[in-house]
Amino acid sequence: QDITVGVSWSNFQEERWKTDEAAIKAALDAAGANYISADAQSSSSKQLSDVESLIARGATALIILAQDSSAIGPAIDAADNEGIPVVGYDRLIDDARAFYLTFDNVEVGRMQARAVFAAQPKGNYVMIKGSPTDPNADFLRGGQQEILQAAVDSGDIKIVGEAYTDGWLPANAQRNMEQLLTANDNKVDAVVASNDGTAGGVVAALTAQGMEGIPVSGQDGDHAALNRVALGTQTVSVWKDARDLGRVAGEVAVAMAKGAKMGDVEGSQTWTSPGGTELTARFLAPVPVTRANLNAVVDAGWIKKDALCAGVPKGAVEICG
Amino acid sequence: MDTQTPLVEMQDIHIAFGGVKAVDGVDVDLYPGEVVGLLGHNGAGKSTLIKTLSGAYRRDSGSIRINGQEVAIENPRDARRHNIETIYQTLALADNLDAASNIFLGRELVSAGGFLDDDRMEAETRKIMNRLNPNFEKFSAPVKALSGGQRQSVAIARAIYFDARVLIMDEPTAALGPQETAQVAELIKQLKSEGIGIFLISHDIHDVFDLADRVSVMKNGQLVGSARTEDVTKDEVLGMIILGKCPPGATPGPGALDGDG
Amino acid sequence: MDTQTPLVEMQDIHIAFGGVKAVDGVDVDLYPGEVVGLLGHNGAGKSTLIKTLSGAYRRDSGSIRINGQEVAIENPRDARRHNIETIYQTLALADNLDAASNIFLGRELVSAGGFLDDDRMEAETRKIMNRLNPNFEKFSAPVKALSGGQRQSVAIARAIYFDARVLIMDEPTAALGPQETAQVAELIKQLKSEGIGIFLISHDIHDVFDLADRVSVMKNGQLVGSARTEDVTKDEVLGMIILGKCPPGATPGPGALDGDG
Amino acid sequence: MRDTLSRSFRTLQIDTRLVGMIAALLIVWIVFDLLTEGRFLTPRNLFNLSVQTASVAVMATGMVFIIVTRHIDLSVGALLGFIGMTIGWLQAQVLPDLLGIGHPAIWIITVFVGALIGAAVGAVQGYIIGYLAVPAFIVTLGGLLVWRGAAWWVTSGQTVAPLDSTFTLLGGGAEGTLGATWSWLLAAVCSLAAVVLLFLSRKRKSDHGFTVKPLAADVVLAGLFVAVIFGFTAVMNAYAIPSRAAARMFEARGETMPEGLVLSHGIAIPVIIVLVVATVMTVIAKRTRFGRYVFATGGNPDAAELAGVNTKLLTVKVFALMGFLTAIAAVIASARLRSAANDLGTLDELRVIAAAVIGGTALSGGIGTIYGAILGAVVMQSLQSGMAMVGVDAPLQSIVVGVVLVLAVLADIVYRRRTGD
Amino acid sequence: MRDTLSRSFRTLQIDTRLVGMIAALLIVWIVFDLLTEGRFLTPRNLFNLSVQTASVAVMATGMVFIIVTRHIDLSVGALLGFIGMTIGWLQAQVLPDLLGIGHPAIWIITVFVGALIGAAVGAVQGYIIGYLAVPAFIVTLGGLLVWRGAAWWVTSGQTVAPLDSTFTLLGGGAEGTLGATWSWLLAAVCSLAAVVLLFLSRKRKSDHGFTVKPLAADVVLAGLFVAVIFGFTAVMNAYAIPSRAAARMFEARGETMPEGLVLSHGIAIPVIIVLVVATVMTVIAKRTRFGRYVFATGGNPDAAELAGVNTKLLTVKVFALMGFLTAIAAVIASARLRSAANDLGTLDELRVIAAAVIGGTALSGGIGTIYGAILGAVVMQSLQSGMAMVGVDAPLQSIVVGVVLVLAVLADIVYRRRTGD
Ligand SMILES: Nc1ncnc2c1ncn2[C@@H]1O[C@H](COP(=O)(O)OP(=O)(O)OP(=O)(O)O)[C@@H](O)[C@H]1O
Ligand SMILES: Nc1ncnc2c1ncn2[C@@H]1O[C@H](COP(=O)(O)OP(=O)(O)OP(=O)(O)O)[C@@H](O)[C@H]1O
Ligand SMILES: O[C@@H]1[C@@H](O)[C@H](O)OC[C@H]1O
Ligand SMILES: [Mg+2]
Ligand SMILES: [Mg+2]
Repeated sequence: QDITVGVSWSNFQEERWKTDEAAIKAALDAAGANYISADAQSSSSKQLSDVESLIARGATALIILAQDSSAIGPAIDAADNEGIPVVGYDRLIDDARAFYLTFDNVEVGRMQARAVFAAQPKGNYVMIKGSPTDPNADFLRGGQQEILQAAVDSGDIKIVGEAYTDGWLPANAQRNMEQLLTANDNKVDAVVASNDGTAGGVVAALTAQGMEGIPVSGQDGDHAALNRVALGTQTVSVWKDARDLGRVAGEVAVAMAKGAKMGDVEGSQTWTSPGGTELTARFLAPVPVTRANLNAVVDAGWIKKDALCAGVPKGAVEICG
Repeated sequence: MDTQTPLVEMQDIHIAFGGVKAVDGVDVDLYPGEVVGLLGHNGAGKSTLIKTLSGAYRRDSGSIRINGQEVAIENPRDARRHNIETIYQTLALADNLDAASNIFLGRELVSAGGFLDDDRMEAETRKIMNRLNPNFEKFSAPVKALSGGQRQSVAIARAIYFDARVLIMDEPTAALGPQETAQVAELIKQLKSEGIGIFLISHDIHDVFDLADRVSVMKNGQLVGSARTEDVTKDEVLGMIILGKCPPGATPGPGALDGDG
Repeated sequence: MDTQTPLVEMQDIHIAFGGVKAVDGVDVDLYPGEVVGLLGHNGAGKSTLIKTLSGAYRRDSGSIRINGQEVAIENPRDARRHNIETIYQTLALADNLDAASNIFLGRELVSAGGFLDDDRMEAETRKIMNRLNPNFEKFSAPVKALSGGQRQSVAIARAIYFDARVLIMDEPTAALGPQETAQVAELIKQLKSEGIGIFLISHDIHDVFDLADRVSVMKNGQLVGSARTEDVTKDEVLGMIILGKCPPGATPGPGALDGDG
Repeated sequence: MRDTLSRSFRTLQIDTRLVGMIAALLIVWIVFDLLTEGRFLTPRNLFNLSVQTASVAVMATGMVFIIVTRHIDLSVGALLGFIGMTIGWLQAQVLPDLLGIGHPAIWIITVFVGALIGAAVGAVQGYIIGYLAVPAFIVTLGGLLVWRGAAWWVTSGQTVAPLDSTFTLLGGGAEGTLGATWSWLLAAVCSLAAVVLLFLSRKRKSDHGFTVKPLAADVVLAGLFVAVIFGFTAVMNAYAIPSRAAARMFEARGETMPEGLVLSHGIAIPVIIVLVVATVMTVIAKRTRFGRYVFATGGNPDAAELAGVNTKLLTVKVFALMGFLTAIAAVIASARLRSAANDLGTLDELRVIAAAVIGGTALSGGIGTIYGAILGAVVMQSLQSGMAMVGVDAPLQSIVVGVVLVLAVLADIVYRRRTGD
Repeated sequence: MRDTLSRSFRTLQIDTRLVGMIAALLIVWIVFDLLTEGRFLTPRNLFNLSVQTASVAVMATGMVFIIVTRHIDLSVGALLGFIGMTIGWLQAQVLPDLLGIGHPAIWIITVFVGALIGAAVGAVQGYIIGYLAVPAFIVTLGGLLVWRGAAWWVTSGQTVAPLDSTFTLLGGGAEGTLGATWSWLLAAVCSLAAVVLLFLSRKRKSDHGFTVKPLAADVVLAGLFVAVIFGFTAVMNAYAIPSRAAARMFEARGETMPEGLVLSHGIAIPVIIVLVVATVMTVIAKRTRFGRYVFATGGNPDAAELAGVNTKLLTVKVFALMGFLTAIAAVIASARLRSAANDLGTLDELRVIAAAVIGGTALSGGIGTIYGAILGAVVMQSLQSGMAMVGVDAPLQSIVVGVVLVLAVLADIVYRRRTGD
């Protein structure tokens, strides 16, 4: 029988999801399954409508990138009513009926802090958080705090400023950074920024003060950010190789559509969510990309060498020559 | 007539717009069944004065008495409560509504359940418009589709339908044709005979002499004087309007040219 | 006069608003130095007719000739290009601008660099207003702070300042005081003597007889008839307006009551 | 042909604009049905559509009054978010502690408090607009910022879930519907009411001696009403509840589902709410003083004031009503999602305004209808759902919606110009 | 005291509204300075503020014309995003392939193309508004949806960076400033121009025989102008370029920085752009036919049309101008971020409208000033930056901005009522 996998995206406006989509499509093609999708444009209500419509269009398995993990319940019900298996993609769906496939966001936060902390174990830290309306922003911030807590307690690290970034907008991150620099007379030694877009705003603010080069974190492996890593203006971009995630998601969805049990999925484990739900999950390892391992992104074909190395002086980074 | 309590007494009315004294200490009064013509050059303050009575403007100072009782007129609703009806120079109709809705605006007829009774309002409108302007036929069109004069008929109908005790007419016939003007004159005489007091603002001095019992003339926001129409000539009144010269037949006000000036 | 080419010939003008035939096949003409009075009941179609000449409305059909040449008048700019100036019944002033800006609107005086020369415009305005309304003083206030009559003076000033060949006046004195009205009458006579053709719409039949050489009377969008004022009496014209009855001294139009009807 | 049509419309005294809008909607539906190979016009999708439209439709009826009085309300989306968060927090974190989880009064208290907040916030905004004369655009733009910020503060950004189980019925879904029997009953009652009202009005007019349209016309009209009502009900009843969901419903009651039983969805509760709101709002607009004053004020605010309408107070009332309806919409939206997130209602202000305007409400004031706004909401939602179904990319979706919005209003303007309205 | 003050203002013929706005701004500044222990009113922060304001300020001047003609433009933020993406893509991915990386013509071509797109898009929107009579609210709401969607399409959502290095100078930053010497020179030229213009106008008035204000008054006014210009320049020059940034600048030129040298920032290039735009727009508003027609049309569109103004074409021009200014703002915004993302400019439409309205532009049309809009932008930005500095959370920031917006307009309304304007 025909397999149709419906994918409900939370928001396609951001850079990374196009890659996820290509990977899912490739995996489905390989399995001879159809791909249908919908984009909720950052609205949990629209996402519910989207899922209803994907089901109406004959999806036999669903992959859901939840806009809001707590608000996705009715969509899972709708799928469950029709006996359609669900893969929770990237963001947690706190429901045992969904298979959880992700890079752990708290872990991403930890990796960001770890890389920055390694480069700058002492001094004044600024925390540039994500959008106040995105629950992920607080997960990330939580992971960051775990790593820094000991150093904060010992007084090695002082968090001298902290700001949410409305809508994850780089321009807002830039303004917040400028103001925090002014407020601290530039006495800032490291910045933990929660994604690559905000890191871009932070670096622009630092550059105006001649402070580019102090440790700055990010995530997503945005091309502009990886270029900054090569240039030395950003320390780390936690790279969630969307192609792996997408490929695995496609494979799992097809398997489940064919009737496989969640527990039979390769690499799956039982995991208890922060909310106390027992989930069947599979975690992929995010890769913190720093100057030391930039070849990983090129080798993986994630970014072309000339895009990565644009403007990088000779001899600065190995891979750029 | 003078021994009666006046229907309306306006005393020492002042109103200014950001520095400009539009009305500057004016006294006028009006008795039941009387028509008082308000005259004056353009910008003399006539419209502004009567708007303080109709509630459209709030006066800065001065007092208004109705039947000898001091009243507070803060808004058009207060004026209506004292049965003061006004036909504004600018008509003031809701362009998107039909004639009936405009006539009954603010005083709609309702059925038992408290819901609007549009059918009855239309029926009443047909009656009254028939009397005022027999040519009028556009009952279900919004009034924006009416000509200037048709609109004026609607505005007049609105003011007289409800039992007014005081009627203010600010150039009611300016846009009307000769037939309609004659009808309005007829109407004024009839309302007068029913004991209603009327303030009539008009630039047509012939009309005013035909209809008014007394005239009050304003100049630059002040009263030049008041007179019974039988005590003065048209030319004397013209002199009051243009030169501010108060003739012997009139009671001079603070705006009168004093002495030989 | 009849042997001359007319300044304006409007032929078989039609215009309807979503079904309502406001003007329905009207012919009128105007010679240099002539005043033609347009009369008719409220809603007869007078304002609508002249708006097709001033470019405010686009006619549905019919032709307009200026000096014998057929012209296309699609908008107010076209009319101005033919030196047709209009004083609208609703005045049409930009309330937030001062008198000078309104008078020169669309035809501003500019300095060498192409920039507005506000000072010269104000100076000119002072001159012309002095002639029209000597009491006028509010030169730097926005016109919304003016009284009805003051605004009318500004509208008149605007129409006559630029060398008009055809002047359309839609009830120009409706809001004016006696003195101002007299001044406008003076003005009309003077403009006439300068060879300007004037369409005068007014409800004041006395005024019209004083000023107009001919009258054209409309009823329900059609022409009842046209006549030289010397050939008809006021009562006959009133009959045309009210009953649509064309007297012997007038040339009947399609809107005339025919036969004994 | 065209002439015969328009003549018969005139005889029936049917609003040709309404007919045009319905025709446009049908075209949109048919196009999507072709593009989705017959999946769009299924009972299931139409049911979904009806529920998806509900929240915006409720607000759009209030927006008609706002726009008719020459105002605008940019704050409804943010206010929906704030009210959604507040009532979510109330029923999930406050009331269960006081009353016990699942207490039957929870949903009532919640809805009541929500409505109160909505009306109060609306009244405050209306006061600033009406009495302090600050333009509505500014006040509600400020409101947008304030209430979106406030929505975050209720729980410091945390999404509230799960909501009270009775409350969530108000959002539709398999359990939140009338089922077949009650749906038929409702259809019968509505049909009867429509026919009776039609003929009562006919009688009243002829009693006053006005000319009435031919009896046949009224009979045809009544037939049309009844057909539409029953047709809609039939479609909703044709959508069966999936067997697993039905089984769950029986389980919840401690019964087991009889083998082979097929339950119908019937009309969803949010749709009933929309119908009630639409009816009440239409009566207010057409048959009450308040409604008349709303339209008079929209036509000429000064004239209305001089005619004795307290336009300031009216503004307060109109905005309070809008706030109240926003609260109802917040109930529907959060109940449907069974959770409340602080970004609930983001951009809804634009959807609601678009619905009202596509439905023929003129931004210049004085003109607008309730049924138009609801049809407008259905059109917008059909476009969005249809494009999602066809799989149009989101950026392209937003482009299409933008273009359609402009085209819809343009069509309306051309129509009005033609008919000289 | 109050009387003496207002009397001396009257003698100087100074706009008391302007004085009020400046006073409000100073209060905001002083409060933040106290809250940040003197860090707000430092040359550094004032420099930041001036650059942060630039993009919104440029658009706000165009929005004044839009609002004065009784329209609104909700599309500017999205259009900024679209133009930003397009010019980013052009200079980072197209032109380098054609001309070679770092070619000096890249930034010129880029800006030119951006301006062209902006003006063209604006003109199209203006055409639909002016000639097809669709309300601006609808057309630009549609535009918002369309251009935000289009911004995504340019690079399928990829952020473009790095941008051309000459281009990024237009965004300010350590290199994108005039430096001390040029700043002083500019100040001198501006002062001279202001004084000359003041006395020329005086002469023209007295030539016409109008009464002019006392000579002393004009002298004081001229002194004030010069003091403000030089004061501003001195503050900008007092902000030294951080030594590392200065060293980098020398490095780039292949030199090494002399020991102990302190370079000044001086006036930033985006600020110069704002000054040029403001001057040109003020001249347009006050001294050209186009500007006069904009205000006349705002005061009474019918009257303007009857007076021979082609109001339809005027609408096209006003929107094309807005589009052009949006392009300039897009250049500043993307150059400042040194990258272009498809979400650039999100919500800027609200900031821009708020700036214009806080600056005294009346939504009812016919009233507004360019300097007011720029002051409004500075007030808004001061609030946002100040709160970011104090560490106020984003949700609370949005609440404060919302409240201030309403209060500012309320104050303006009360002021106008007092003075009878
Ligand atoms: N709303 C207003 N704002 C400012 N000034 C006003 C306002 N209304 C009237 N004025 C001024 O007040 C004065 C009196 O105006 P008003 O309209 O009462 O005159 P009027 O006697 O009715 O004149 P007209 O015969 O022309 O109608 C005028 O100088 C006018 O400029
Ligand atoms: N914009 C419009 N839309 C619809 N109908 C209109 C419009 N303007 C005028 N009419 C109708 O056209 C007819 C002629 O109106 P018009 O204003 O030309 O009359 P008029 O002769 O100038 O009357 P008055 O003496 O009252 O000014 C009237 O029946 C009026 O209802
Ligand atoms: O990857 C990030 C995602 O986790 C967050 O939710 O939204 C911003 C993205 O950058
Ligand atoms: Mg008056
Ligand atoms: Mg007329």
